[in-house]
Amino acid sequence: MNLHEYQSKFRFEEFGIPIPHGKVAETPEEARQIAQEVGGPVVVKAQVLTGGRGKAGGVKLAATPEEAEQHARSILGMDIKGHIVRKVLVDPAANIEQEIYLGITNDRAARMPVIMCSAEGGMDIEEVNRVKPEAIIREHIDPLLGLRSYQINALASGIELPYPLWRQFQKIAACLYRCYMESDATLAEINPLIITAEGDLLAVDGKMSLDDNALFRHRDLAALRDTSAEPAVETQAREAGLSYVKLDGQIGCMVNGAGLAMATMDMTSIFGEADGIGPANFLDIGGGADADTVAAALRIILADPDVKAILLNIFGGITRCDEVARGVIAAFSEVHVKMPKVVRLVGTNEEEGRQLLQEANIPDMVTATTLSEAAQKAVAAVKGA
Amino acid sequence: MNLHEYQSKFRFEEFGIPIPHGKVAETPEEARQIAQEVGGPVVVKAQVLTGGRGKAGGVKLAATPEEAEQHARSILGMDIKGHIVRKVLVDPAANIEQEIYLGITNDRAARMPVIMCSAEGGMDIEEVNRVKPEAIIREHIDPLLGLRSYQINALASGIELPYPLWRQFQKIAACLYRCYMESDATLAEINPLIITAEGDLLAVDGKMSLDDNALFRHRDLAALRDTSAEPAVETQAREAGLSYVKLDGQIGCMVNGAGLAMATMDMTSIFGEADGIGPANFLDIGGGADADTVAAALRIILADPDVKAILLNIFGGITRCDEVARGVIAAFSEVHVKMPKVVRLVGTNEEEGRQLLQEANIPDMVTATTLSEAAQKAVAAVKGA
Amino acid sequence: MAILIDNNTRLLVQGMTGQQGLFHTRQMIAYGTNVVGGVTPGKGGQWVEGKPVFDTVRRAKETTGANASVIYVPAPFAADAILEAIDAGIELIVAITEHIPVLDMMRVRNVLDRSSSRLVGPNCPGLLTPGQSKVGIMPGHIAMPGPVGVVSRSGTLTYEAIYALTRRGIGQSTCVGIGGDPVNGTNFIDVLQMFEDDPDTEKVVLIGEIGGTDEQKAADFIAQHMTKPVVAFVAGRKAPEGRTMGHAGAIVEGGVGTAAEKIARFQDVGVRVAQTPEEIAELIAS
Amino acid sequence: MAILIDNNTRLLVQGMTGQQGLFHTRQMIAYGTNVVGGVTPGKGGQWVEGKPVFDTVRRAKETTGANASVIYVPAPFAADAILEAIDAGIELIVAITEHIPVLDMMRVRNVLDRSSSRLVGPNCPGLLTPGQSKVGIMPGHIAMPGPVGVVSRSGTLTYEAIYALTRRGIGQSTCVGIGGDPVNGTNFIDVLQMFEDDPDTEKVVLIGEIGGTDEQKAADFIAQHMTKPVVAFVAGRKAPEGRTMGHAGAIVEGGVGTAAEKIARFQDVGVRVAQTPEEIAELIAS
Repeated sequence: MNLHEYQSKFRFEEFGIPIPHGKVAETPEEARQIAQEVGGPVVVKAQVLTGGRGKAGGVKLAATPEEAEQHARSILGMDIKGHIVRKVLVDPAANIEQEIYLGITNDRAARMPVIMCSAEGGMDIEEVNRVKPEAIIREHIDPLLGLRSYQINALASGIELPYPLWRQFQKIAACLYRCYMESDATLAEINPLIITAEGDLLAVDGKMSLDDNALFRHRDLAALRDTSAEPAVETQAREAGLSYVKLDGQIGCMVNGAGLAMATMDMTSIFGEADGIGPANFLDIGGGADADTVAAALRIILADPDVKAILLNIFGGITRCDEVARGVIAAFSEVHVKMPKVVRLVGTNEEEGRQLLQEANIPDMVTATTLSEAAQKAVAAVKGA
Repeated sequence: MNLHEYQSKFRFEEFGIPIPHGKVAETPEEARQIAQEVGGPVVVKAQVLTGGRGKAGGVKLAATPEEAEQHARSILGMDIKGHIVRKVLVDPAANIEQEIYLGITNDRAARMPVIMCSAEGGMDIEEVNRVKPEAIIREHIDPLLGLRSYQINALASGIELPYPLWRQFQKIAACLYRCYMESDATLAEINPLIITAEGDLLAVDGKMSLDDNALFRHRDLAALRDTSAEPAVETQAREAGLSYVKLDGQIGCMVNGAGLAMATMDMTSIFGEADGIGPANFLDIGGGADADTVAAALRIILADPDVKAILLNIFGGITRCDEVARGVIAAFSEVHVKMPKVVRLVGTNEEEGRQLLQEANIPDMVTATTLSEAAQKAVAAVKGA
Repeated sequence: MAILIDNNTRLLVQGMTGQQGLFHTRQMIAYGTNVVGGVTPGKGGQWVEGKPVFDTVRRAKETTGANASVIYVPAPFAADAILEAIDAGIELIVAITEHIPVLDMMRVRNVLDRSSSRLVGPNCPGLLTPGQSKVGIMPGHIAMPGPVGVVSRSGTLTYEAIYALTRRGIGQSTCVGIGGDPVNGTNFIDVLQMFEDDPDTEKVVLIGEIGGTDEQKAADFIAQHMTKPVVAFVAGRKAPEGRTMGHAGAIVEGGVGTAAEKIARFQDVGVRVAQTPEEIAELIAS
Repeated sequence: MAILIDNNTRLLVQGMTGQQGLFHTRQMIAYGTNVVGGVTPGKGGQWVEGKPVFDTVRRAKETTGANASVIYVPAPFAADAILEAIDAGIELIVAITEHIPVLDMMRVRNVLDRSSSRLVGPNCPGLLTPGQSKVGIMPGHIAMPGPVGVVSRSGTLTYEAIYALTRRGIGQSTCVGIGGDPVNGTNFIDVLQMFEDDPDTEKVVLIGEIGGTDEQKAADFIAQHMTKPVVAFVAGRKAPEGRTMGHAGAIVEGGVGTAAEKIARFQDVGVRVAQTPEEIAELIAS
């Protein structure tokens, strides 16, 4: 789960990191009022969960409250890479002497968090990594020991930060780490962390991503999720505990397990390639899915107008085939679907599952034994439709 | 540094441990008022930094506010093992079903904290350890990993705590550990932690000791020190950064380093034994002591009326002999002392130190080369005095 | 002989009294696994499916002599359960639980590296040595004893591979699901080494997927240390970049971790790569 | 040969620019110690006493090839300094700083146990190999080269022992102050083993004190593993129970850790125990 800039920065501030004292506006009038309160020039910034807002004209400097209102009017409602801007952050403009990058993420290979710092702030860190990797100073953090003061010194030394700023930098890095750990974040970055003309450090832009698996212990953070920005099916899928990714084919796939869902995606793609047929989605109903989950998954697939056939591929381990069958029957009795359905049920309680499906007598349903067979039948069904 | 019961419990409460909602009184009238606010029977408890207050009559149950006032009147001003009672805690009386012990301390041999729990609450844990060691359940805590939930389960299981209380117990133990670590404690104990008739857990008595070396990062805790209860010389010694222990002999010792101070104490004791002569104190001026520290140390020694001779034993490593000499000269020029002085200066800058002392021409001073010689001369001086 | 589990495995079930735990305890017992007890804090002293339940793993181990543990504890408590098993000195710990927070697993991994326990998982289907012992959630009836070792990052794809082998009459020595989480206990290389050393294993099936570089490292290991033939399958050939495919481990980031890259590395070192799950069995047979 | 430090010791000074650090850096250089540089965060690039100063230990080690480090950093920052030296892979770390919080040292100890570094101290006078190298704060002029190893929990008592030996014309191989803190890096047994293995050491002096059980463990070790004669001295024979004598380690708790107990254990295993510091030299000479 990603946080908006303003959410990330407000979270940073809770942990003691200095940020510009701006506010969020949802209307141009609010933006004007905030600019008035702030006094002096402000920056009006689109709050969207995607990059590239600067190039899209989503960040503008305003000298007066009137100008702030005008900018907010032009930015609010803007479409940036499919995301509609519904909020702007109005921040006091800072006098920037230098821009620094400071971020923490998980290094999966090293199995520990890593803090990264670069004097090339403002740029995308992945871009810096490509162009000038030696400009990034990295320190791996033992998660049991925490970020140590000497490691922060190594960062400061590495980017040749002027010594009078080291004390502030120590505090900001330590606070960012605490924020990262106590939020169960997978990314917490300040970009840029600026040196102001007044000789202070200030986090003028920020970004946080959180571990969805850890949201159970962060109800306050979970409540920050902005579902207005994402497609409705993604919200539905998440709330049903499903993993769903929209693709551009015609076969609606419902599978248990990420690996098998990927293989199903691969197989339909490969067998359908010659005819321009492929998977309409990746959908993993997870382990131990019950009837309700399966019904919810089917509803999501059926909501996609591109879907011309359904492929249900269940290999039961923790998932019991009879439960899946019950879900399928419930879903089909709720929504009437004319399209062809290919069903493959193997594994725990497969006999009971097949029995149930047979008794339900669902129209246009064929069964398959192997994955290849199931994928081929689904492709054929789309061709024949 | 030890905290009073009320200070420990209020600290526990900050970390989420349930305690009786009592208050501290310094006068009988205050005690009456608190009892009135609390309503119902109360316990009036002497706040002293020593054990055995119960036997001494320092803890009394009062049915009415009037009775609370009477008890407070009798307890306030009481002398318990040399400690004058200046405060009482007035707590609502609890309905006790069972008493549990729960405490954390450092296990030096294992080099990690250990949490201990026993169904024999209310008793002194060292007494339980002597009489019935198997009644104490212990879990060592990896300081990097923290106290784990499963370890708390092991304690609950070990003392056969009724299952409905496990959730509360989990929280209390986890909070106690956080309190311990975030206070840099060397002891944090709840004794007893009671099961009330209402089926809740409640910390009715508590005790904390803090690591003096870590007080620099706990200014709020350092401010809790109650110097009214300790001898003035101990306060003076601590404030001057000295380690001072009063003994019952006649030779005032000033030494640098704990080991050498102990050896000096041993030598004077051994050489003086036949004549009933021995050290008046243990006093370690520490490493790198400067003139001010030495002067402060000398003042503390001279304040002791039992002292008949002074033995100054300095072996300079980090402590420089010339610095020590300057301190000695400063102290003697301030306070005129008629008694004999034995001085031994060896180590870093010993020549300069001896030179300075010689030039100062301090009366009744003799020098020594070895520790045995110095101790023998000091004993002889007391005999001759 | 097989690897990791066999007839000598004495299994504890952590979270035995929960719904999943109970269901799979019955399945494991039915398969013939020697389940010696369960652990559920607060339920110590009860009996479930004829097995004693304990409050703590340490007590359970002392009483039953267990040498392995399987964890069905819900995600919020699962890291603690793993740490408890490590602390109690359980030799083999199999964590089925999915959705454990990654920072929890980083802490676990840190402790694990200092211990003598082996962790398989989390977010894995467990282990199956056909005819001897089943630890986890694999459907036992699709497997049969034989000479092929199976190791996989994916749960249900493991079943596909076993299913395909069994349908062709090829049995398995041990099937190991290592799980799809980015931070876990046992990786491909660990298991490949065990199969290489196991006299009962003649050939190996490896099931990989997109994300990370574990398959590339496995390819290097195979080239340098394996004498037994390996057949691989890699899921996610058609996965779009930057989208997480079902679990945190399966994501192609900045062009790194693609199926094409992994397949190429396998082929470079002489590992044959199957195009469909069914082809796995064909390549093993040939 | 000596132990721990000699002519090949290339020393970093952490906290070189502080008052104590600077004073003792000069003393060490004057003694002949090969000080190769210093570390003070934020002062990297400066030169002090003709030695380069670095911001971090890692950089200092890379540049100077240091293999040892001595720490004069104030207590609030000392644990971090030790961890930095461990992280940088410094082989020998000598921490002079006293008053480090005990929880800090427990964390350090935990990390140290997983590393290949050796820590001596904290709260110790350091090491002295007469005529070769001096690391710490021992007054070098009281020592002379020779065949006796000295190991001690007490700072100034170490000097007493050295002083007594030298006055009798007996030189020292290496003098090691292990420090008086309850949680530290190196204990008696570690050093006794090194002296046992060192061909330049013929006899050993051990200086103990009240508190804990390290002397008892040393006695057991001597009985089982030492062939070289050991003379001991134990401070605090007249210490009252329950009062801390100067530092957290020196306290007799509930009758445990008394000098009498320790002396008896030494005598039981044939270690001669001196009554005065001067007697140490007499017993060694005899």
